[in-house]
Amino acid sequence: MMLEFLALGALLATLASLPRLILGPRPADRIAAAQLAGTGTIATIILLGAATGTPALYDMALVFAALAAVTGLAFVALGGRSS
Amino acid sequence: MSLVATLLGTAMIAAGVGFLLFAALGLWRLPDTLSRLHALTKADTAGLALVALGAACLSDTPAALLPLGLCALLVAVSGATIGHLIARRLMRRPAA
Amino acid sequence: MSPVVLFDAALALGVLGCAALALTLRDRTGTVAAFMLTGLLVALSWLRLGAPDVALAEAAIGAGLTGALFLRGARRLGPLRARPPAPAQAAAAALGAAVLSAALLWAFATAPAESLYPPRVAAALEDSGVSNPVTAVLLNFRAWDTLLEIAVLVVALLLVMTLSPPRVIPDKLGALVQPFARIVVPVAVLVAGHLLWQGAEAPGGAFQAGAVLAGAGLALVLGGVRVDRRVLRRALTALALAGLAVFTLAALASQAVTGALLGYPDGQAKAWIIAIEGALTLSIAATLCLLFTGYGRRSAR
Amino acid sequence: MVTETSLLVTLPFLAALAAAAAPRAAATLGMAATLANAGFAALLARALLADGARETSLGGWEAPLGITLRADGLAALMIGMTALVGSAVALQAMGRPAPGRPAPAGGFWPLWLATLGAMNALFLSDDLFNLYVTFEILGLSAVGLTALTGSRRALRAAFDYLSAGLAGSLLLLLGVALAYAEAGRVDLAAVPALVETMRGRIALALVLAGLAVKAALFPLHFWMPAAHANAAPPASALLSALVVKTALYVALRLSLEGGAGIAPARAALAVAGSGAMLWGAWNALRAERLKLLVAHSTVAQIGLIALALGVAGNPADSTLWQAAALLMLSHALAKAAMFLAAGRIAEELGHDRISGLNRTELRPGAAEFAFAIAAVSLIGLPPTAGFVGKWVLIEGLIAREAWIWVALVMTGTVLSAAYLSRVVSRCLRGGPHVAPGARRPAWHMGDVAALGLAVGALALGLASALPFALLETTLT
Amino acid sequence: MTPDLIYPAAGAGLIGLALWRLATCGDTLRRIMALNVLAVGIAMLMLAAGRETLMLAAGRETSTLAAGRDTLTRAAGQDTPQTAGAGFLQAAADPVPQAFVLTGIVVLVAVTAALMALAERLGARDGD
Repeated sequence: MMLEFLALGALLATLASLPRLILGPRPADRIAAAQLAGTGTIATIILLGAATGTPALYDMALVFAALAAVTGLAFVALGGRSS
Repeated sequence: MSLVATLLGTAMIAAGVGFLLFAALGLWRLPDTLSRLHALTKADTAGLALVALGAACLSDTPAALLPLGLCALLVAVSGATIGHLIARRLMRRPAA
Repeated sequence: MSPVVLFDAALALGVLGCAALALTLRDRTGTVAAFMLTGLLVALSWLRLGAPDVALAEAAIGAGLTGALFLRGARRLGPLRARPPAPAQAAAAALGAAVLSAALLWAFATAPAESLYPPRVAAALEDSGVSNPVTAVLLNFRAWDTLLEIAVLVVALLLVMTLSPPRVIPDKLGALVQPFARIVVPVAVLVAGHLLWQGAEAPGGAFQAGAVLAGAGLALVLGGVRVDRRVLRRALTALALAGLAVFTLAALASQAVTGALLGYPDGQAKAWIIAIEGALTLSIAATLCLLFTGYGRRSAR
Repeated sequence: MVTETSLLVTLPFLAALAAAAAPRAAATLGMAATLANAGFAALLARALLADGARETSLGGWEAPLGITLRADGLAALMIGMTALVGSAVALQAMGRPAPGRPAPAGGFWPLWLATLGAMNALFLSDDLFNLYVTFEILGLSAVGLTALTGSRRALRAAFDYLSAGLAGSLLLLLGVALAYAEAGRVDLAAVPALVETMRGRIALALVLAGLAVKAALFPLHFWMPAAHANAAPPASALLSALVVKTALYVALRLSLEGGAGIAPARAALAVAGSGAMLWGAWNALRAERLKLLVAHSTVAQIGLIALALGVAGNPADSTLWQAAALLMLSHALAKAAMFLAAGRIAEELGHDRISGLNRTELRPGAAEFAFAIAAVSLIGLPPTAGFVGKWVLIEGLIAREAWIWVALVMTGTVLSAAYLSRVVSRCLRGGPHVAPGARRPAWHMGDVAALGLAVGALALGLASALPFALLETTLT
Repeated sequence: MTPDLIYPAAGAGLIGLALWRLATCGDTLRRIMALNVLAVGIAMLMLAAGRETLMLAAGRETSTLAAGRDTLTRAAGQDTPQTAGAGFLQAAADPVPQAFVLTGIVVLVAVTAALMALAERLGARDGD
């Protein structure tokens, strides 16, 4: 039962990055918020895997991690006004 | 599965989720961008590593260690690098 | 209220909130960030709805690649140019949309939903050659849909070739990008291979593997590898077109052998499916990369 | 053994890939593939006339799990129409340099072959989700054809076309999702089950709304005139004559499957059709540019066909729907001829303003002649195929004393005569109206294609027994 | 809100949101994003309907559930799903709508790439 609450906590941590995404005066803040949300999603998947005892979700968390890396790179290279 | 492993795993996961929540709070409340980046990279490295380690403890098959370990390593590396790239970009063009 | 229901409610509200943000924020980077977050949260809800294969594809294509396309477009199209609509029109549109979505919710919630497919899929799973039912449906039972879907990708590539919008040059990212790419790209290629291979038994398959491979390609392009050399682009285009050619020729060959278009000879179904999926993975990765980098000769800021 | 149905759906895609891979040989490859496809279409029609309709389930999996390709009279007629019009337009495209900049691998031929493959797959498909995917291929390749010229107006029209097409496809997908939730299956055999319940009818209404957007039927047609008028002549001929027909074909197929239960949808189609006829005619009367006039006449003719579909009533007891099928066929031939001729006229005169058509130092050439014959078929004067279609339609309506619809069809005919005569009257110059030294424009491949199609519309009127015989083998 | 009404409500909400935005905004990028949100909403409605089927089947414990086993557990080589937290566990959804949504996602990215190419060519025309 404890793991379900922790999974809920991880999801809330992901959603907690939204205020900075809305307010963030500069694109850099919004990119940071997006990066934190990505990490929060990966943590949620790991917790779903732990709660249901299905290790296949751990492979999925690895795929999400690879995609979050690429997405982060895309944001830094293309976000905001061009240099 | 021994009770100790379960307790240890759950405690680590709780600590990891705590890190994530604190990072989100830091991201929201800290005054300027650079300090917010500081909070962000903590969640990427410590928070997720703890969650992955706890999950590894809870799972009874050792096969789950590889993806979790690789995932924690990848997120730590990408978190640190992207934090650096954001800061570098901020330094060169304060507005963007 | 058990934590699972709380989790679902928080996830659903998160998806709606992020989608609303993506559609209303005035800052371009903010809208694309919110759109990507919507994609990630929707991938989580696919997991909760028991669809892991779709969750992978949504994260890789829906959040990752579409987000990168929007980032490139936001840079080219510049700041938001939209005059706010008249309040009366906005209110009318909001009312109409609310009524329509309520009607849709009623229609879908009260629908009997006794699908004919699960028993048939379960019965036919044994001689479909794979044990993951989604891959069986995609590559065997309804392989014709998948073939036409690859044709959609190829036609989109032809359209981008014909239009060849001006290329967007990513910002210079400094010295740390090379070592980072040297870690991310091999891991992504490894993960893509793993996804492709386990697609027959567990969540994965050609589309997810191709999308992750395209992600690796994107990391190289954003890391500063120049793609506009003619030879590389011509090779990637040939690879992109090869996927549909292999699938169509395999379909015709299977008809020559068994008399039914896309009817794999029984006993060898798994071999045919793995071969087709391998070709599709490479061709989808090449197509998605080319759709992002484009063909423009004139580079533009 | 590879059958012609599977070749019809796979050969065009393989040819498109080959044309994209070898841009220099694209024209010869494209022409060869188009002619081969026409050959297979003829083979299919002959096989159907010999031993009736046949259904092949793909991969050996029976419906509803697998997808079945249904080759019956209606599908064969549509595939034959696509092959005929496609060959003529390909002939015309061979004659002039490929429109638009010589793109590295893109260009007219791969997009046309992808359109051909998508249309063959669509006409043979027997599954709603499969139709959604084929509509996507068709939408993308048609937008490619529209944007070929690269002019600013064409790009703007192509963008509006693609976003309208995507919105229509998503409506169709929503209908498929509701059909799945309601009947638990998505192949066309589910339509009779869907018609009974309220949710099923909502699902079909969503599907028909998506089709209406894709067919540019009256209230949802705003994206179409700009797209068809600003495309290159061969592209606009394909768009107007063939691509908008696919959605009407699927609506006809749904009406055949739905039978009596889908009457409200048919009534809506009829009302929208009559509105389209009047609106299209009104805009055509006011159009300044020749291509815009022909595009608006497409809106009107689509309205006529939708009206014929709507008033056809339950297919079980009346064969009036065959009139709608024949009207589709005759409109395809006539409209393709008209757009090719309009393109040739614009080339000869250097502009396509209707007011400037009767230049005194230029005698009317073959293009004006083809335009006139196509106009005759569109208006529906004997002995063209348009006349036969309208005759069967009005005969059926009179038998049912549906006087309002008869009056509407008549006003549609009169209006089409009005706006087409604006052009034809200016084309028939000669004798005193032309300066003594006026030259006659030289022959061109485009004229051959336009004349061929216009004469085809005429010949089809005389030999209209063949299409009706083919339509008899349709599975209802 | 009963649990199996949450996701259809989210799907319908997404569709309403997208239609409202399509009706009130003219900016090209925002319209393309709204069309993407619309497609995600439709996919959510379809998958939620797909999951309901297995829920009903689970209630009746027919052979469907036994045959369409939870791919997640079987993939990990375990035969019986762990009983650690039964809360999050659910039977695998009906595979055919999963295939539809997968095909829909790939088709959507192709059309979005085409729309972006057209918008950029138009945008480029203004810029240059």
